[in-house]
Amino acid sequence: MISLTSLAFVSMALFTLGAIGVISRKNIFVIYMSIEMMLNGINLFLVTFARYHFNMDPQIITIMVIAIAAAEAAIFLSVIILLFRSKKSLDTDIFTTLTQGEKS
Amino acid sequence: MSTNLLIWIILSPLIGAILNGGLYFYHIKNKPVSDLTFSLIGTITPFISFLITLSLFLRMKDENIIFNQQLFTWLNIDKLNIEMALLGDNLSIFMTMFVTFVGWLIHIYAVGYMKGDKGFGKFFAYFNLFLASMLILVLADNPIILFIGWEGVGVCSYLLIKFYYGKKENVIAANKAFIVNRVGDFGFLLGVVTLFFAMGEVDLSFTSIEANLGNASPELLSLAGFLLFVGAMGKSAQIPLYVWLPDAMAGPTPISALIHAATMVTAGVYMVARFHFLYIDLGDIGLFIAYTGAFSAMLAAFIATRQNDIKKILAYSTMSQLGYMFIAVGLGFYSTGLFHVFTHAFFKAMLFMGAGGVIMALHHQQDIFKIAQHRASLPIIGFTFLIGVIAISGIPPFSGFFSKDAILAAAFQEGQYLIWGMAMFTAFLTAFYMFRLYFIVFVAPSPQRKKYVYTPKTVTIPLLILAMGAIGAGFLNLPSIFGGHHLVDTWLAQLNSKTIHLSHSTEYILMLLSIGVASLGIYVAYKKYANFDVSKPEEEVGLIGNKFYVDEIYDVVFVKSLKKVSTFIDKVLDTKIIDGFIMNSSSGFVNIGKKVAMLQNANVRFYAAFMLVGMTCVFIYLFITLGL
Amino acid sequence: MSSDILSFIIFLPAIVAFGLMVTTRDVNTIRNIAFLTTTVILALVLKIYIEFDPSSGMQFITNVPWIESYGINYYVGLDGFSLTILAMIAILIPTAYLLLWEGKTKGYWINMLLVQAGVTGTLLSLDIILFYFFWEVMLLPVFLMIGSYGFGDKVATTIKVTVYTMLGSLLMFMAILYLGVAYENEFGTWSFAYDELVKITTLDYSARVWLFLAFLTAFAIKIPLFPLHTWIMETYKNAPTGAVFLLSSIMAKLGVYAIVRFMIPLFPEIYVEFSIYLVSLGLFGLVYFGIAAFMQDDIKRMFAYASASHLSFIAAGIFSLNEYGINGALYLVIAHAISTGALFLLVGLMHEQTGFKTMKDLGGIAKQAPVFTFIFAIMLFANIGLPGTNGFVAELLIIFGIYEYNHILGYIAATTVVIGASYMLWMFQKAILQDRPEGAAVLKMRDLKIKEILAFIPWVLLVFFMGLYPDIFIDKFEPTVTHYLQDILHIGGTK
Amino acid sequence: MSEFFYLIPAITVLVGALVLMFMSMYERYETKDFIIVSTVFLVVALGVSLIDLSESYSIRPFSDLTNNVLIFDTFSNYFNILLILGTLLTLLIGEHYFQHRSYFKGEFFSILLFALFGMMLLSNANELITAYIALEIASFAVYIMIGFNTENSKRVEAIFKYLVLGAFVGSFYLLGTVLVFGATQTTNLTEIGIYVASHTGEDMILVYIGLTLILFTFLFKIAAFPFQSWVLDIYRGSPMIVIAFMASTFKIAIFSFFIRFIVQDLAPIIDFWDGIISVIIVFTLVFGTWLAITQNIVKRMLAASSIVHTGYILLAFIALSYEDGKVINIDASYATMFYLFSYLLSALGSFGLASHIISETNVKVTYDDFKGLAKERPFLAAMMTIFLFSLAGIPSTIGFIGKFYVFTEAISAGYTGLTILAIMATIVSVYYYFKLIAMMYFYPPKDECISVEFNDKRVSTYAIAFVAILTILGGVGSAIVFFIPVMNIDSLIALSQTAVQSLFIGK
Repeated sequence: MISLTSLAFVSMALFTLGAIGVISRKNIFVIYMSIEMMLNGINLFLVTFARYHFNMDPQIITIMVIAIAAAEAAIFLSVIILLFRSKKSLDTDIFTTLTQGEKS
Repeated sequence: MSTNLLIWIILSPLIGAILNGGLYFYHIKNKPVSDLTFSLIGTITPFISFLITLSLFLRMKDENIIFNQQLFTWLNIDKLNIEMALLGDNLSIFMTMFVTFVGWLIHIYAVGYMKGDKGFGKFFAYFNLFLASMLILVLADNPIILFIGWEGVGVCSYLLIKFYYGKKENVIAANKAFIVNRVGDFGFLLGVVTLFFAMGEVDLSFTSIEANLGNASPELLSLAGFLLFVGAMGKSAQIPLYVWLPDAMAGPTPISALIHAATMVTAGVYMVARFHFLYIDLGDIGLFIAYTGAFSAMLAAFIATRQNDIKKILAYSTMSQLGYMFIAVGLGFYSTGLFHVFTHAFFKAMLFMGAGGVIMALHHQQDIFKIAQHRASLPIIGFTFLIGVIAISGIPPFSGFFSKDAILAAAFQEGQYLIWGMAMFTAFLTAFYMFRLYFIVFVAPSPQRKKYVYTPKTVTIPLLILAMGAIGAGFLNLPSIFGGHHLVDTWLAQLNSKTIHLSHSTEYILMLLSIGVASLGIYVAYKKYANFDVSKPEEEVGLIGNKFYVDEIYDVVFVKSLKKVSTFIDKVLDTKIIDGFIMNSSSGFVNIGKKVAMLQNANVRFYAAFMLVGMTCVFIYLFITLGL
Repeated sequence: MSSDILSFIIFLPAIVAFGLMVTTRDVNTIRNIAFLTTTVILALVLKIYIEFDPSSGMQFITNVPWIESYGINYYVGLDGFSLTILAMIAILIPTAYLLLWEGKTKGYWINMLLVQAGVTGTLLSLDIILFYFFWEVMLLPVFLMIGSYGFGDKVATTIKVTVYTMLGSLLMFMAILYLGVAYENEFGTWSFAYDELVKITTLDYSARVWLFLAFLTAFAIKIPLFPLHTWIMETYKNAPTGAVFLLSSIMAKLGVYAIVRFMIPLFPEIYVEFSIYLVSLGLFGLVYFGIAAFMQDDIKRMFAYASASHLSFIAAGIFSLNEYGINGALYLVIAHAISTGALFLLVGLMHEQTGFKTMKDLGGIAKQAPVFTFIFAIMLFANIGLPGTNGFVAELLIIFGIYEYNHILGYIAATTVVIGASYMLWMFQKAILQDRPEGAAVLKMRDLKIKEILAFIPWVLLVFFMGLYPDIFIDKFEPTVTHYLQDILHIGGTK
Repeated sequence: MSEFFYLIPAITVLVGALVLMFMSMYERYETKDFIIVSTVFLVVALGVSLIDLSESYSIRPFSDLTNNVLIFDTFSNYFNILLILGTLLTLLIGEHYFQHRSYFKGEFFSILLFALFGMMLLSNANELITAYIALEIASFAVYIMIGFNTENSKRVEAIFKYLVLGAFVGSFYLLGTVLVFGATQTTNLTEIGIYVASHTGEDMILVYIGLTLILFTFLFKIAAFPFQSWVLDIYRGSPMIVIAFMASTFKIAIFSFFIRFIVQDLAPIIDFWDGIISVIIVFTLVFGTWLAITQNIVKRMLAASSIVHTGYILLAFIALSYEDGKVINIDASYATMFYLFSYLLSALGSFGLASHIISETNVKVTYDDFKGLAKERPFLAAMMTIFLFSLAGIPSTIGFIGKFYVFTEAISAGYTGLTILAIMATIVSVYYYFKLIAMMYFYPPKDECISVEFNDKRVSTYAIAFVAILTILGGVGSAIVFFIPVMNIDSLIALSQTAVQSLFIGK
């Protein structure tokens, strides 16, 4: 059977890729997907532990995480729509108006 | 033996001062007060103190006792115990006598002199105040109280010099006088402090100081003696602190000048005599004093020969006479010195009054040559002035001769031939410049004919009284060779000062010498000035004419440099360096903040990266600590 | 009740101030009520002054818990030191009111009241946290006054002085907390009462030095001592008369007081070790500021330097730690408060009248305002320590004290006689006496009103009475000083 | 049914949220009505939780049903009260603002209550995933509240950032949970505590790593150093009133959970993170100060200063440490809680007052806009001054007492150096707070900033005044004015003591 280490490695790899994606990609959609990827990495990890410890709790937690991710998705997508409506673009680097400067 | 009258000697002029001051404010604020009121208050109060003094004097003479009045404990901290006490021993009563008397005459004189002046009332307020402080000085029983009077006369002189404060020069002169005096006071205070601790913190009254001198180490004592004398230098206008005296003549012509000359400046001599028990054992300090006196006398005499301002000449002559007094007290002949103080008070007062009369007659003209050009006929003034001039030049039988001659003899007897020589030379100069003054002002042929000018009685009467004093005062201390009994010396026996015990022959020779020197001076003056063409006056030029440039040097050394330092501190040290450091460091902090704030570039990816870096660092630390 | 009288004195002005703040907007009513309050306080203080018994220590004590969980108490009381300064404050303030009478706004008077509450509290509090509390509170109204009614670049000045003083007081705060913790570690209970904190023994040398320095910084800024003085010049120059009066005559003195009350008793041996430097620092300040004052043109700025000079002298007297020095310093605290306060008020009046406060523009005042000039002169001579005025007694004693402490320094100390006189007299000549240059129009300057003259009379009397009969005043606090030296510091003092 | 009694506050809030949700379906309700309704619910919740304020208890209701994921004790109750109070005051202060903004519809208030519910749940949570869910409920609600005005692009950008970063960090929290589970096979705090107490060395490595990851979320939410970046931008972009809510309540909620976690369960290993947190404190203080002095927009300045305040709180937080079987310097936790309370008042006051001022117009954003406020509206200016004093820790305000406690505890725990740094930060903070005061008092008003009509006789003003009075009373206490008995500072401390003690019940 596959060792814990390898599974853990895979999930951590997913997680790390997600993290790197968040900071490296410009497109907001991709950023969102990277975050989802991190969550999935976590899910995988949870399941791994469930398998390893023969314990059902992580499965439930996984489902909860997925639910939370879904809720997140709802807000995220709406925000993305709003962002696109305001600037007609999804490039993160142009959403940098909140510095010192003109009044709101 | 104590009496409550002593305090009234001081209080009566003080009350006079307060009354006059109050009345003056009433005068300027509400409705005018007549000059008569002011003058009455002003003149009667000194007279009262004179009478009291006289009565005390007589009692002392009969019962020979000393008066001593304990008023209250002025200050009592730890071991420092200062009583507000007055001491009326022979010395102080002697001093009080002529201070009150001459002071009283001056007051009367002032009534005539200041007539019609706007500040009439104010003037008398100051004047009485001055007399009061002078009396505190004289009657004080311990140096601290003495110092109160000491500074009091300083302030009064300040006030009188700046009497016409509208003019900048007057005020500057007043400041100069006050500050130079403060320099002296600096010494005086330290002298007292040093004495106090040197003697092991004992009670500070003169008697206890005298009693406890033994506790102190000689070094500290001579230090204290020196410091006290620094105070005397300031008050009595000796080298190097004399510069204020000539400028002090800016006061209301010439009365404040008279104050300085006849009364206040003698405070230094008096103080040294007060501390005779201290100086008697300090030979070298005494010698130092004597030399300072000799040099001051000569320097002043030199300068006086080239001055054209009548008051300045008299001021310098005062300084030179003070030099004589210091020679005497320095060498331990306290009574002799005080005797000169005594006589000097009379003739110098008279000279100043005469000068004042002249100036008054010519509408505040002070340049002797201008005075000569349009001269007025002032018979009484002229006569009395001549007496004064003779007296100061030391021609017998006028008072100046006896006192001055005693000093010369003393210097000779002590073997201080250098001092003696200088004093002799000064005597020559004195005779010369005094007669120069006299000849130019009264004798030298004048272009236009004299017109008679009336001089008020209040001016002339005091003059005549003083003239008698100037003539007769000398006989009070007639040396034994003339069958005299040294009345003053015996009266001041408490000072146990040295006495002259030269062989009669030497004394005669010395007298003849001094008379000769004086008459030589008179002769030279006569030759040069008796019929001097006053239309082309002498310029105040050359080293002497410019008073040896001492004022200029002081100005550069002290005033200018001080101003430079002050500007440097204000403009550079504080503003640029200290404050600059604080301000720059704070602004530097803010600038770093501005740089740091760049990290807030509002880019979400950057923020995430920032966090990630932070987390990584934490994890590196974590792995190290966990040893993975 | 007699124990609560102090609290009454402290809080009456504050309560009145808040009451006035919300009730009325009419300046005259506010001013009159405020003045009434100060006079009431003056009466109470005089009552205390008479009842006070010099021979016994702390009196009129109130001590109730405030924050029990940290042993902080509302602990007030007074002894000779505080009594003297309390009397001084109480006497000074009403006169100041009369001098500032015209043309002030509502906030001005309310701030004055609040300041009075603050300073009184600072003066009387014996719990060090309470002390810190008032110490900070008393500053805020002054800042408001400077910022609102000041001249020139007032805001920058305000911010600067705020941060500057906060720097000091927060460092002191740190030190206070450290002491409190040390006390808790040693005795197991919390307490911040000054007479408890002195019992701490466990602190090691370096810690004590640091704490000492922290306290010193706070007080040195307030006094100010060299080199922490750079805030005062601009402040005094730009601040309104009232604020300058409060800062120079009262708050600076509180710095000195705090040194006596808290700093030295807390770290006696550290103090004794450093005293030579501190005395020298004070004397250096005396000379340094004195020289700096010499060339000032702006009178208020010059007074800033002048009072810095005097206060350094006072500090030197305190630091010399013997009967003469401390008594003299306390005496000079009062003398200087009176003279400088009067001078500041008079200069403020002159500034209001003529619109000038620079010497080169002024002149010829004496001709138009003789009474003004008269009082100005008296205060000026008191300020330079003329014999017969209270200034002289104080300076004499301080010179004695410093001389006893160290002969050489004693000689330096005596220079005050010369330094003070020079710049003051030059100022007097340029600004007041001599006429303005030819052609310059005569300044219009009214003389003092009868009200103002009456206000000054007590001060003038004090100046001379304290100068001619100092003993009765000194007897009020001299026993405290003796007790202080012997029982608290266990040094010096023999009687 | 006594167990149910303790649930009432939370449930009331939840029900209130739902009711408002339903109300918002109907057009005929005014904003006013929503405010009233929500106020009613909050007041009820507050009242109920105030009943058993001082008694010490700790129960796990319906443990068979909830499986011990929730715990109700005096501690959580204390925090609930603070949270409800904060929300209530936010509502009342914002009343003016809400009515001046057309876009605040009914949902907003239900979301507000949802956020509150999430936070309360967080303070009750006794299990990591439950805590996570509660946290997310609160966060999502706040996201929505921030971006409620979808027309304004700034708002949108603000949520976007908050959302991305929050989710990003949240995933780390989950990862941490996973790792902890991997080691301990449980996510229940109590059991984790038991595991921690009984294991050492190799077994703990995963726990340490996991807990560190969880710590990151904690630091992110309270905006400590490496995670502070979001604060300025989010505050800048959000409506003032929402900031007031976030600033005052969110920190408290987070701390409620973590104090519980640390003191109750992780006591044996708390000293493990001292090194890390000390470094973080240093950076937080310095960095926050630097940011604060350079801002010229008041919102951003207050945001930056909130970073500095985080530093102060952490200072008390690390003062907690563990020795032979029990937590020592337990007082530090009281200090933390007191400081949280004081910060709640000051932040709520300052932000709320700012929101009240700008509610008519959009001005009063930068320092300059505050010029002359004292002349225009003296009482508001006075209250603003009080709040700023409290933030700066000037005596006679509650902020001073808070700082006093925090610093004292830090020193007695031996963190003298850090305390000195904090003092320095305070000194600088005086500068940027007083700058605002100077603006208000020492300058004439700018014409374009004079808001035409306003009447200060309204709920929000009174609410602000109430907060101001609390701030003063908290600083003065009863003894200074000892002849007028009022709120005593000690009673607050006593409350937090009982609260913390209740954590140890049943151990």
